[in-house]
Amino acid sequence: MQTHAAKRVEIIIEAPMESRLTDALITAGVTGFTVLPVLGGSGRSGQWSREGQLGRAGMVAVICLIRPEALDGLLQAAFAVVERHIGVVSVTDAQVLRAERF
Amino acid sequence: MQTHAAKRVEIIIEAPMESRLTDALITAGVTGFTVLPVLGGSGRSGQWSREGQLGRAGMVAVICLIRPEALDGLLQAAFAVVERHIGVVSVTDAQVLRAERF
Amino acid sequence: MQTHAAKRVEIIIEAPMESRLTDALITAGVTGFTVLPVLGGSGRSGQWSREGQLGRAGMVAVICLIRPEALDGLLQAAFAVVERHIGVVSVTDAQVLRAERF
Amino acid sequence: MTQMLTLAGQNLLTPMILCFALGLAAALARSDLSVPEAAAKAMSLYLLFAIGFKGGVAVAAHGFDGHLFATLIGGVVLSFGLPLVAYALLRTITRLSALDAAAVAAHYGSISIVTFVTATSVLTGQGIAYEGYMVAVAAAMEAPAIVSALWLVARSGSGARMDAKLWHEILLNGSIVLLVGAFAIGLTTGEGGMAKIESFIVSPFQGVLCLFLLDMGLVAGRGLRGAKGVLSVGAVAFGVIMPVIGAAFGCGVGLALGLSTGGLALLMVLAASASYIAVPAAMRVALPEANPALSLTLSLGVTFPFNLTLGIPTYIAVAQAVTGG
Amino acid sequence: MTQMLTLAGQNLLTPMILCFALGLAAALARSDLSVPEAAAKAMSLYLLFAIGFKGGVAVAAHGFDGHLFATLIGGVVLSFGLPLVAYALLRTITRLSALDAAAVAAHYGSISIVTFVTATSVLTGQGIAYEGYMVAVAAAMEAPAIVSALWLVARSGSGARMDAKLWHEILLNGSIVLLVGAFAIGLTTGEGGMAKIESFIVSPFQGVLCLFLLDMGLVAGRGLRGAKGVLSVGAVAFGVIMPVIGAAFGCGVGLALGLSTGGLALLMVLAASASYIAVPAAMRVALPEANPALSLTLSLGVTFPFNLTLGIPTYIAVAQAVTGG
Amino acid sequence: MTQMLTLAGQNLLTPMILCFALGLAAALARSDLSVPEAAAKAMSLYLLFAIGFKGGVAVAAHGFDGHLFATLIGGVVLSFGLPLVAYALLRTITRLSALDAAAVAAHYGSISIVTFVTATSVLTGQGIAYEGYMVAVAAAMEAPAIVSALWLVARSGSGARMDAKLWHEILLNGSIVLLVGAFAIGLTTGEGGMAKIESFIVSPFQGVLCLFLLDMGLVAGRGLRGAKGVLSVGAVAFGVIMPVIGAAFGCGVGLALGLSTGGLALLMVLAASASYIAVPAAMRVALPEANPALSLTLSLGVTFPFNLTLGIPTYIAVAQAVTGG
Ligand SMILES: Nc1ncnc2c1ncn2[C@@H]1O[C@H](COP(=O)(O)O)[C@@H](O)[C@H]1O
Ligand SMILES: Nc1ncnc2c1ncn2[C@@H]1O[C@H](COP(=O)(O)O)[C@@H](O)[C@H]1O
Ligand SMILES: Nc1ncnc2c1ncn2[C@@H]1O[C@H](COP(=O)(O)O)[C@@H](O)[C@H]1O
Ligand code: NA
Ligand code: NA
Ligand code: NA
Repeated sequence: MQTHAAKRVEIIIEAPMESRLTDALITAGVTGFTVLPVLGGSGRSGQWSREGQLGRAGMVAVICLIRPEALDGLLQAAFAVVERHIGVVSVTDAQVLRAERF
Repeated sequence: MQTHAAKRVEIIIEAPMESRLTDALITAGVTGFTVLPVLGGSGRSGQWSREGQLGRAGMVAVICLIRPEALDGLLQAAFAVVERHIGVVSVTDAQVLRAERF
Repeated sequence: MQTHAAKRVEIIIEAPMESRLTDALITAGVTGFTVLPVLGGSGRSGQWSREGQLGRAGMVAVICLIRPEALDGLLQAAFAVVERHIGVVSVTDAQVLRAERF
Repeated sequence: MTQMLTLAGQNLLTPMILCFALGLAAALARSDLSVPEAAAKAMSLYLLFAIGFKGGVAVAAHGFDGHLFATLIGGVVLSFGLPLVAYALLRTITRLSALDAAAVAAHYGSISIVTFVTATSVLTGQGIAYEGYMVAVAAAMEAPAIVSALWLVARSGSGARMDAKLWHEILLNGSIVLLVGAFAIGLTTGEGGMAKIESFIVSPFQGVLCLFLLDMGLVAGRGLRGAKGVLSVGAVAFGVIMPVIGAAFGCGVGLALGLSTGGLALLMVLAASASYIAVPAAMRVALPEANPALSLTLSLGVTFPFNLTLGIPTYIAVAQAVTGG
Repeated sequence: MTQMLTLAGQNLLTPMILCFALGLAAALARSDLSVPEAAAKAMSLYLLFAIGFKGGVAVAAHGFDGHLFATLIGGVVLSFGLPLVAYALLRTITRLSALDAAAVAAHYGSISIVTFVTATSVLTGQGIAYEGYMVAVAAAMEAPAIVSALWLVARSGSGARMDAKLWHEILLNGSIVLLVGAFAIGLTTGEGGMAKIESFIVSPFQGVLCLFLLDMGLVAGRGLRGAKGVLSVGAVAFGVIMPVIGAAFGCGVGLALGLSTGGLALLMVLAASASYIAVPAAMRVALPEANPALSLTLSLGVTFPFNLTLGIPTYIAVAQAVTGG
Repeated sequence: MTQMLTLAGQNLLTPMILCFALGLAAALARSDLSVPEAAAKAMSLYLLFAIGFKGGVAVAAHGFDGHLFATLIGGVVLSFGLPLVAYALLRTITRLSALDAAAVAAHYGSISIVTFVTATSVLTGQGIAYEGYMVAVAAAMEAPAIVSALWLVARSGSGARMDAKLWHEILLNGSIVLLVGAFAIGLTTGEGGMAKIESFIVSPFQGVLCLFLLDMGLVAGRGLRGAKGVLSVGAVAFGVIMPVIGAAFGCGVGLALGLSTGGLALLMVLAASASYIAVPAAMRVALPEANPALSLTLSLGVTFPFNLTLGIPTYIAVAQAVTGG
């Protein structure tokens, strides 16, 4: 089937920063994203788990499929938000169906 | 370690369509898939969140690792289901361990 | 923006094996990983769903971004754990921001 | 009229309504107050189980009074018929496409079980009895509206996806199965069964309903916030007029069936209320091109609060007036 | 016999059993009725806490009557021994591999706390007293069966993974810790503690159990649906015969220990029931090549409903007959 | 002193404290016992709603006694002031950076609603009355501490991110909105509202608190386990000294305000307790470079258990001594 080149950006970020990140993405012209829950993890700041936690604890994963030419704008917007925060940003090459949607 | 070329297909689709999609995948000969929960997201049809929702609201992410030659069959099957629905389908090149399992 | 080559490893594994896997990853020198919940799935051992389950039933997805040169060590460590178990291990090429963190 | 307003006033100042208002206000003010999805679903399971079980026990106590089947049929007829009325009204006072109008119409032919539960709670508070089998009627009214809506769409030429799998999903959706199942369990075990689980399903009922309505308020508020521009003035007007029309039809059918005061009020409530669980899921499958935010915002953001505050006391007052009860 | 059937009949028509049946039927009919994972876990925490606490308070009230330790040892011996019986039976009447047979055997040597909880509920309903420390016995019987099963596997030459980490996980698994911890808390705080939280852990108990059994029914039904072809006739026969054998062993041990009627019935129930929480997780780690669907479907889909419906009333009747209680 | 120890002893042997201890022990022993996130959040919604509602009903019953606003202001002053004290203490007895010290100080100026709830429970158990509006004071004391901490950071030259969005999040965070909203609902519906939902929010309250404290113990234990090396001796000392200092300030302010014995004890508890919900989230946004594990482990792993066991009975005893109540 006909597919189109795209970039898949995955941003793992602290839950209290989620809305700041998605607001920044929208401002940067991103047309869509999906937020996945995260159960736990480990990094330089130690190991953590969502279990039994209260409040906006923990992290979330934001996934964003975009046209390759929009990547740099997105990364800049994302970086401005995550810069001082823990979390990871990764980019993979992808192909998408229905490119008219992006 | 020895790895084998594969495709990683990620389909983000409305929860009420999940079983239709997975049925179609199985019919198309897909041997395995994994369903991840989705917390929320944003797209052309607006922003949404799973919190406090009832019923089969929201979306899920279906991940499918397959042999490269099986990609087209899978995409066709998936497309027939998602065609008229909101959601995104993306494909990434991947390497898998234990190809005998796919 | 400046990005750095990395590998994104995704390991879908039975929940009771999660801590064994993450312990093995840490022993193998992995500096970070993220655990995502899984709702259900299908494979050679049948279809399953998390709904209504008790105990450490079901599976989880462990995502690990690492430097390319660390891949083989990670895969060996992961393989030792998943070898006799159901589950899938896949690797994708990725780019990450802030490589100093890995 | 004064009496109605007093009733409305009383009704507005209950913990239940105020909890809904709190949720609505919190969501509109963009507070991060939220009820976990699992907790909301658990509460809805509890409410469905409790209301179904109580209905069954009531029928076991008073026996089938012959009206059960007639009322079931009356309810089904309402559910089939109301979407046609709703559709005609929508096409008249809004600019919705045939597709969107049909999707909305399906929601209004079907019912909102939480509105029903709240109404039973108000009736109990006022000491007005009602037929225990009304929960079975509620279950029977969930699905037929979907058929009418799809027929409207088919007639207007667009393609709706209606397959056996969807039928199966609609008829055996979780709410219906639990409601009818709990009714059957209550019917079978009767007062003896009730004695065993009364302190679980009766005493904390209103309190759980409060927290559940808090969540409904939050969901409705989030919907309204996101729906800027989705709802036209005509659509909002529909959301307030349609429940009144539905209640009027319900009143007519209920009178013809000879229901008690409480039963009549409940049938009006069922007819006046709009689905926001089963029908939305069915519409996503059958009419994916219809705008889901539209139906949900109308049913949960406009009609639900209208019924909760003004509707229920009005329908009860009318039922009392016409039955002389 | 007639008495047993009447008891079975009574038992079958309780809200609890009917809720299980509703869940089973809904899942087999492919309804989308479901209980969120978090709600199911929350209910199991509640039930474990309540049953453990009540047991502790009962022991605090009646004092240790010396039998506690003897009964604990009796339970442990049963848990060690029953897998050997189960294994022999499986290898005789089914074609399961040594590995699968051992994995299933581990489940049957261990216990199902929900079956236990349901049995205490039935006993309470019939006014039959039992030793409060039986919950401690239940906790003690969870793990030993795993050891026997792994020994069976080691003997047959396959490799089982049994390391310190797994020991730790088994002995400190959440259910055991909560059950024993709540027992200790009940023992320490006694009637005074009970007075504080009685309206939380006593009154709504049976109702929560109903919703929990609804979920058990759903899970069992989904398992059975997916298990087409997994279960041979021999395996199903095992799922019905083994609990009876287990109960017989439990009866023997309980009589030797001089338990009361209720205590004897509960030891039979523990011996007759099969684990579906702790043991499955342990087997996934220790015997990953064993088929998990097989054990779970047998224990939850066959033996659990058997015990719930026919088993419990039979064991109680037998306990009454042999103790003259 | 003896009396205080007896009180402490009584307090330690309640189901609530023992549940916390069980959770702590289970987590430290690496048991996999855990409470699902959704269940923990649902219980916290329940507790906030119940405590807020009860406070509102109490105020409705006794009327505003004029002290409400004075006490609110007293609480706000404490919340603004205590971080300065905490910061000075931290910089003296620990080697924390200015940033980390400010973040920890924010937690200690704010309050822990669970400590507050537990204290009301102990007071009720001892038959000591308190002002119903203390829940409003609790809500008012959540946020001001954050401002002081950010001012401390700004003064020390580091950059804190404080924007309108964060203000909004802090002032309208879910706990505050629910607590204040439930208070308002209780105030509006009064005894009539209470009668409707009493068996939901009063009877099971202490039991829910037990399970909630079990979860708090689990979370605290996991934190402590992961915090090896994070907590210095000085930090732990701070976690025990600071609540006593806070309580002393609370006592002074409360006496000046002329609070009742129970109200004084509660103001001491509020001043002595440290936040672990609202403030952590705010700090992650405003001071991302501060170590979150440090604050949370101190507040939940050291100060919370200290207050729960020794603190609350001491504060009550002191309040009784100084008010002669
Ligand atoms: N290399 C990595 N791969 C995947 N997730 C990571 C990685 N490093 C960090 N994370 C996630 O980001 C969180 C914070 O990381 P850190 O800032 O290193 O403490 C961790 O708890 C993980 O959930
Ligand atoms: N570009 C995208 N990247 C990631 N997820 C997307 C994207 N576009 C849409 N989605 C997801 O698909 C849902 C429906 O999208 P839409 O059909 O554009 O409204 C959104 O709510 C997102 O969860
Ligand atoms: N090809 C695949 N793509 C994605 N997930 C898979 C795949 N195969 C297996 N899985 C996941 O791994 C689980 C166990 O697989 P299996 O060992 O084949 O039974 C399944 O239930 C899925 O969640
Ligand atoms: Na209707
Ligand atoms: Na057993
Ligand atoms: Na404080």
